[in-house]
Amino acid sequence: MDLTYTEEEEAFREGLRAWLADVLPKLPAKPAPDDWPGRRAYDTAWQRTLYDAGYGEVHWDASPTRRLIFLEETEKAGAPYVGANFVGLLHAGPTIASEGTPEQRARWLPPVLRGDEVWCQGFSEPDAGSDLAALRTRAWRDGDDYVVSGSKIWTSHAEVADWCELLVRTTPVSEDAPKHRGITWLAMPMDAAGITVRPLRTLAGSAEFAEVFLDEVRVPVGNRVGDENDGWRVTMVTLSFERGTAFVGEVVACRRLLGELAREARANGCWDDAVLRRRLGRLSAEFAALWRLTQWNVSEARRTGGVPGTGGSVFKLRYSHARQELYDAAAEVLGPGALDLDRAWTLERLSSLSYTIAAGTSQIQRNIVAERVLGLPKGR
Amino acid sequence: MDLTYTEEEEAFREGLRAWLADVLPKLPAKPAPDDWPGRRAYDTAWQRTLYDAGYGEVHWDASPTRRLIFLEETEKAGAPYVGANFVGLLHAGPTIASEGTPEQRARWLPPVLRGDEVWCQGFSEPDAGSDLAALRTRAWRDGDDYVVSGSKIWTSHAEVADWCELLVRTTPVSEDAPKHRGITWLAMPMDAAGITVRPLRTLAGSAEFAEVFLDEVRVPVGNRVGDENDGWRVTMVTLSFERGTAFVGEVVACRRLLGELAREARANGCWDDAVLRRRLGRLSAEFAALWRLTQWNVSEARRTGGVPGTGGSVFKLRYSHARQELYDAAAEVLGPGALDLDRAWTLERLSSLSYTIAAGTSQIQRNIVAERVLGLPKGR
Amino acid sequence: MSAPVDFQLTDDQTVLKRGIRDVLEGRFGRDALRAAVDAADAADAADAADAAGSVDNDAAVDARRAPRLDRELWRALGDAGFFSLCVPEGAGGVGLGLPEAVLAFEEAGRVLLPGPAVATFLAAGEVAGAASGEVVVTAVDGGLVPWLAEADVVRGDAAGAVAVRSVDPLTPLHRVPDGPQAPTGAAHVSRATHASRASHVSHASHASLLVAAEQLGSATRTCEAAVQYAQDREQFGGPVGRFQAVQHLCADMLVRAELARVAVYAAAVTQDPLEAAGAKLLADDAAVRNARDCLQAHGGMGFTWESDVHLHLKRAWVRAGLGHTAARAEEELAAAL
Amino acid sequence: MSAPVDFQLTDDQTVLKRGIRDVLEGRFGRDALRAAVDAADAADAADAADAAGSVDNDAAVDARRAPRLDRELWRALGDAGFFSLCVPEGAGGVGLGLPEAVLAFEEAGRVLLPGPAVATFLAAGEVAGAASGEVVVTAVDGGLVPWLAEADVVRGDAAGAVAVRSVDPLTPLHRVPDGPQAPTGAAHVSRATHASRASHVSHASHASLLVAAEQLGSATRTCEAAVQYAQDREQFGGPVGRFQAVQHLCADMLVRAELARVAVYAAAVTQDPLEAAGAKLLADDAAVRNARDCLQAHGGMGFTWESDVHLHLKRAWVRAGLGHTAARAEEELAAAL
Repeated sequence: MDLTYTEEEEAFREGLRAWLADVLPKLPAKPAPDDWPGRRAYDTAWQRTLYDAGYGEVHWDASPTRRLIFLEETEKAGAPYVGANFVGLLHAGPTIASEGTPEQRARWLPPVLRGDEVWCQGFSEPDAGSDLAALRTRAWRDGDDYVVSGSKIWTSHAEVADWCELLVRTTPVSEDAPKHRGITWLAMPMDAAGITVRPLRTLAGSAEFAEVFLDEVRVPVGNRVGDENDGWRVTMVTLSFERGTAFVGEVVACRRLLGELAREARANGCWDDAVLRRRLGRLSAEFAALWRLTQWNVSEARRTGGVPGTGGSVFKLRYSHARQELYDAAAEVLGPGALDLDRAWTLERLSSLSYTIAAGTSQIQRNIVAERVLGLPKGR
Repeated sequence: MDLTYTEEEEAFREGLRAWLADVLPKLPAKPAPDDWPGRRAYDTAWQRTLYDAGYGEVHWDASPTRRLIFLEETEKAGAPYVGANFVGLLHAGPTIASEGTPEQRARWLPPVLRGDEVWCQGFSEPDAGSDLAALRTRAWRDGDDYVVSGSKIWTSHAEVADWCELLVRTTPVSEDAPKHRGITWLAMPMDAAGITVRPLRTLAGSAEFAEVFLDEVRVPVGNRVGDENDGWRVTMVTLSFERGTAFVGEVVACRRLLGELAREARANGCWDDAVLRRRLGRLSAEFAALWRLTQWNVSEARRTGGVPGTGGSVFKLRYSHARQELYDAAAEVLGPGALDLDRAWTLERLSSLSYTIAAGTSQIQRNIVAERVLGLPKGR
Repeated sequence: MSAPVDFQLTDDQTVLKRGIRDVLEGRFGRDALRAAVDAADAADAADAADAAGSVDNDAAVDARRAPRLDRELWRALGDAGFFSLCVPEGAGGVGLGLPEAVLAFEEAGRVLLPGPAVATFLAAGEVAGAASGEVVVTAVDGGLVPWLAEADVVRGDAAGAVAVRSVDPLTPLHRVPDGPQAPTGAAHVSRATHASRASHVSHASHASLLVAAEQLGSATRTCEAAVQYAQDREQFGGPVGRFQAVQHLCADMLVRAELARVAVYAAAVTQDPLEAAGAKLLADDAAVRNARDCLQAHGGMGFTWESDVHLHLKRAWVRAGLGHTAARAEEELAAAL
Repeated sequence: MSAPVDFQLTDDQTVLKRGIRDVLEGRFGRDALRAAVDAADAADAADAADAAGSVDNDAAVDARRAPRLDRELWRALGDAGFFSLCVPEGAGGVGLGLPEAVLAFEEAGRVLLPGPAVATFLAAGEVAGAASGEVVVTAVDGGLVPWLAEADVVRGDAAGAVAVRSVDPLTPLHRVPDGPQAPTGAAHVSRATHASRASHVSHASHASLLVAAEQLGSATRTCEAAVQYAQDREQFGGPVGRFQAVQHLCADMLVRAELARVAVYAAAVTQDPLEAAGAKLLADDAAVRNARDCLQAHGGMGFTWESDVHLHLKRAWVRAGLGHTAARAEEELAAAL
């Protein structure tokens, strides 16, 4: 067990810090939350800046420790988030890198790294949430194209994306073809005819997501990654990636938020409330441990040579609840201020309500832990 | 909604209080916990005293409010518990009263009321806990007898009981005879040949329960209550009775315990700990509400003219957890004293560990609430 | 022979509760609720546009267009006797008691009725016009004032109150900066009649209890909504309500709601301030946690603006800050042990 | 190229952990555990008989026959290098670090090893004979002294200590009445060498961490036991482990244990006192709550004396009172925010 960094890693960290200190003050003002073209431009410009400085590929770096350092330092320095580049860098990109042909990798990966192209994700459907494999969006072959009809939901950046990593059903569910078979992974150009994007407003009042309606959209067969009907396996590569390192920055952020909360509590007098103070102390232990769990999972993933496995479910289960508890504690510290949408905490608290639902509800995560990690019999 | 008592009820309460004040000081010393004959003698003598004073039938009183007052006042006055008379008065007795023939009622009920005979319960089996209907103890007809072989577990007072209300399987489980059918209710004399009682020690170190082994025990057919193979229905009468008013005294006891705990906390200084103080305050609200829920359920039962229904599951779910939380809070108040078996709290805390398990685990209770009260589809 | 303790709704109470539900659902059903949310939303958007175009000063913030109170609905409730339920018949009221009041407020909480109903109800018989719904009364409560801009009468000292962008789209809020955290409806009574000290205590206690009744209504509603969704929503080849995880979530919601119910009803019958504090504690818990669990049961669908779950959660948060907070209730209950 | 951050057990550590598990399971497997419980039980029964036959005085209470420490086991552990794991090789020890120590204590917690192992371990190199297991060392800790009657050396001021009938049959306890609640292994060192102040702090922190490691071992074991039982126990026509309610109980147990694991391991690597306090907090929680959930998963069977679940729960309760209590850990962590 080793938590010290090598000289190389420390050098990487120092270089990154110096670079961030130089480049962050020069960034333009952040665009408004509902200015989607502005957000795309801001986020892709940041990715281009990273690329030019040699950090463009850091999410795909062979060294998970460097990824960890990158996420830690950028969060601490207040650098922009991955934003509109999220799907390209952390979902579609890794999938194409792992499962695509050399031609596909050459076509799609460099524009993602340079911040030239933005991807969105078309997985969830209104009737296939937790049960993703029950998706119904159909695709049938017509010459060199797939023709796709159906609808997708919870698609971020759909308004400004160039590509959509799309899961479609190419073989209807039957006795011979259970639902996990018969799914195919396609890269759909978002400017194709027949695509309608409708913003989806969340309880936080914002339109972070969209619904995407597909009416006989033509996608070239060459845009398929992996074999026809093998899309579930292809997708799983992406999903376990998502549950692995995707939260590193967020744990760092939570530890920062906890510090801010303690400062606010000391300032407004509620630090004298032992109930609250001890609650913050406990959360501090939780997030410290979650940070260690991230390092543990990353170290394990490197050892097994692959993407993080089921350890991600353990992490996500605890993290999502701990972060909600953090905002509940924040509400106690803020008192009536917790009802004020002009306090950033309030909007973040609302957003945090999705943490135990999105990317697999806590109930689904517990099933995964019970069956895949603990080896309990298939649930009923 | 009315929480005032009638003049009659108040008169009953006053009379009971006066009688308790007179009779309780004259009681002999309590026997040691492992002195089973002594406990039987003490408990049955108390029932005889109640009987002679006209309170013997109070548990079967048509007025649930009088039952409530009786349980409240006896608990407050520190009167003996129902003890060895529990099964006779609250399980087997009501079952026989409801389902027995006139001859059976005449034979078995008066000795219970007079404290002459003690009953125990032979329901649970090592392999049929939560799934009670899966019981395997077999009985087959031989002339005018049933011949019974098998084993029972969690039987209180088995060493000193005269009778055992026994559930046996008279028809093997099959396609035509699902497990809930084929069960029969028998009154087994505990002095019959072939019965072996082995004390069962609990984690609290005491032997409150026993295992009962049955090796070709002969039980007259006339001891059957209800029809052959109809024992499950017969039993359900008893079980819903158990979940209804059985906890009245315990809620009163918890409110007394909470007061004692507050006194101890004030004396030992930990009342200054806001975390603990507020925890006790919350528990006070919980037990006050549980007391009201008891009154609500009893009032409802009287209105519907029957035994308490599924409201008992709601009560038991919250009560069993709240009582465990009470002992957890007590452990905080006692500090190192919580590790001392000479403090009564410690043994009670250990006993309370069974509350979320015995008479239907919390998991089973939630299933009952979900399916029978909320109407959710049969679980899987 | 007189009646034994009967802690159940009387037939009259059942009829009353049903009648109030009919009035509320008729006047403020789901369509009206969503229309009110849309209107509040449009006002908020207009404010945001204003704010973007102006320097940030207090006057601008104060000018924020809050959701409009539906005066017609308010008068209709007055006509139905909602506000005058506990006003003596001799004074033109319905002449019923606190138990009937909690049943009415339970129904109000169920439909997420907007407006300072508790303050107006408690002012009926003291503030002219409150009973009929002509005059809208609000109160300073724990540093917050709901519906300040819309109210005709404000009880308590709202001097220096600053508008807050409220998390609940249907409850505009002002904060009274650094003021003493006066209990609801108590202390300084301005633009209204003065009342005795004992009346203040019972005002405060009744206010907490009526807010608790609203929380109870909301907790019951979100429990029902979760059960309904669990029956309708199909995943993995059948309704999600057949999964134990969902079943147990719903069962725990029912337990919370039922415990809050008996606490609220009993406190209304006994009028014991401690029972009222306990009822508020349990009802806050039930409303907030049931809304959370309801959202969880709904999965992604509960996270959308179009779902009503978040409206219940946000209102429950606001109500938890009115009357007895959890800390205050716990301390009062502990002190009495 | 040097190795990157590798927060996983090294091959050597895996071998060491496996080796310690083999020694412990060989020397103190389930049969030995139950034999020790039976022996303690018989002693307790004899005490009870004595007490019944005598007037109740302190001398009688003090004379209670505590469970005997298995000196042979203790020496065998000494021979295996258990107590001298962190003693420098030059001083005759194994020369390993705190990370290896927490692995060893995790295994000790797993098998419910009786005896003041933490105090003896921390005394190795300071108290002659401790490293070899010849001399048994205990310490006054938060008003409690485990194994006082059996220990050869007591660290801290145990004057006036009174025997307690311990809830854990395998941990005899004395209480030091009204004494200052000295942190483990610190402050007054009697019958032993004195150490520097800095060493006291790290002693206290290390003691908490090693107790936390024991809690981790217990939490892991009870999680495994619950899973095993859920696979074996059949109800309603199949293993109960196929029910979501049981699955989710077990999943939450694993999450607690794994969070405690990384906290304990990381604190051992960094030797940061705050991380040690946090590790104790999470490990206490994991051990106590996993034992409770394990009992729940076992149903009635877990409530019997014959089941080992209660031994884990009782020991977890004792350990939660040693070293950092939850309140102390939370306050220290909060103060550092």
